Amino acid sequence: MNMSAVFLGLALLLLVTMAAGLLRIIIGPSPADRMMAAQLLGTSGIGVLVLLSSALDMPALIDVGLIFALLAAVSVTAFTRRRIDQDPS
Amino acid sequence: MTAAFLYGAAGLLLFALGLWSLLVHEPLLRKLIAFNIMGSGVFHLFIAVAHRSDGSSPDPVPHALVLTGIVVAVSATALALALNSRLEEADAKASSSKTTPSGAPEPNTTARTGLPKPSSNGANRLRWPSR
Amino acid sequence: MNRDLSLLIGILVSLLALLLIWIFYTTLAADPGPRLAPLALEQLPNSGVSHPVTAVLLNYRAYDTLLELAVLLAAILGIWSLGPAPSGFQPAGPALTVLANWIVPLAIITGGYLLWVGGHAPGGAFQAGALLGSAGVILRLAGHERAGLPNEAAQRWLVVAGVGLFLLVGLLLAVFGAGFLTYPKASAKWLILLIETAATIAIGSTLAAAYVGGRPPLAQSTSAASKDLGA
Amino acid sequence: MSLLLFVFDSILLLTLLGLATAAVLSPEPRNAVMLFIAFGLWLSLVWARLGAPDVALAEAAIGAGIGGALMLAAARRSARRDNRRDNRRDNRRDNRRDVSCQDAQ
Repeated sequence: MNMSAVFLGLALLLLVTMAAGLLRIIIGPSPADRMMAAQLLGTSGIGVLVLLSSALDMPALIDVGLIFALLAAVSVTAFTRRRIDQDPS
Repeated sequence: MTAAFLYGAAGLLLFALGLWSLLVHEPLLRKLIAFNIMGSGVFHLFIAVAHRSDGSSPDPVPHALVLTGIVVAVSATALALALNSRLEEADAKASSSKTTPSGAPEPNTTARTGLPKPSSNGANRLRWPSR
Repeated sequence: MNRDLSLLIGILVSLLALLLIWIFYTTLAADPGPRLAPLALEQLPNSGVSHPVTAVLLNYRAYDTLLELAVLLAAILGIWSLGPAPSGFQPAGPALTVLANWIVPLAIITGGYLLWVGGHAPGGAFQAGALLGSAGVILRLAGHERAGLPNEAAQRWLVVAGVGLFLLVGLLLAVFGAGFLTYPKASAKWLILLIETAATIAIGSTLAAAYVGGRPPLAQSTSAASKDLGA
Repeated sequence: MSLLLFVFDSILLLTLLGLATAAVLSPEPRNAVMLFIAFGLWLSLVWARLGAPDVALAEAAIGAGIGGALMLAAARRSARRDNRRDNRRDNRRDNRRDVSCQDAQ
């Protein structure tokens, strides 16, 4: 059994857990639940990317994971910020 | 062959889903999401056609086309959202001058006459249904 | 929209999807015709870069990229012509300030890395520009009204930098070289890097300005004065 | 290996299509936008799987960064306006009810 198959199997496992987390985005009662679920999926997505980069032998996929890690905060910040003329609600 | 067909067929399904939503749903934001999903379907097809299952390096030409396509799609989305926010502003201005202070019995017939009709008509169609 | 009509449209669209999938299947099953890929890979040593996608974007199909930058310029001009930008965000609290202080320089460094690496590995002007644009988004969310961009006059220069430099190089090559955007082999690498740098700056500032969503707000001190002048 | 890849492909594509359907069918603007952001994440996994790291990089930078932020801003605006309009309509309905009550009396 070679290493890339092991990595691919692990990526598959992570993908299944991501699919389970997806349910929280679809049914999650409040918008905050959905946002948190999206953040969680982003983190597991980085894991899948790193595993795929070993399994498919594409080192550039690590850069994709790097960008995800760097920009993970953007959407959650955009979700919480209020404008100047807007009452906090 | 199999992977290319699977991903290409999924891209075509995404395209059809986006097209359906674009035609059926009225609010502009939903139309924009549908439009972006439609575009993703097309990108899917391109990348699937470029993919080689025998492990050789994929065709770079569709990749470059999709790369430009993604940036153009996001700039078009930004322009559409800016247009939408102007329309909403105009709509809010119109409706704030339309609504009489609370307590007036018939807000509909008293103040509507002074308003330019087309703008209020056009703005109504962009609203999100409140359901 | 009533229910029957949307159902009808749904049926029609799914028929269209089935037709398209059938066409796609038969096309894939048929014998593949000649592709552009072998030609692109074969000419790679002459293109000045060793990554095929960058070679396609900036050498073989440089017209596409030039016109794509023109589309971005048209979009930002459209956004600016709609009027002044909406109000900015409330000033950031301590956590967000620290976050922005860390992420923005990191995003700029990563953008520079992607730009440089684009010559021989995946990366390039678009990815770097998108990353710079996202850094602008973070700055605006943290309370910076112009998303980290300079004043309006300088922003106009930044936004046209990509198309301007691209056209300038193309025209110079047309006059003194082999033809419009036909790079001489010796200097191709540096010309491509120059154009890509300008394109990165243009794409980044265009996307950040598009997020601001209107004509750039004036600096705080002058805005009151200009309002007086306008009135 | 190829069977593993096939299972990976089918799970990826099924969840992708499910996400797109949910995003398209969701009537609430903010939910639709968040589903769309997750859709962008899934899409960049697809590009990674198909051997297009350039496209995956661009999709990651745009989908997670500027695209999501743009759409979230628009969605919040429309959600707020809907609230306002609902309040206004409720007020109007109350007024009308008051009037009809007076008429009945």
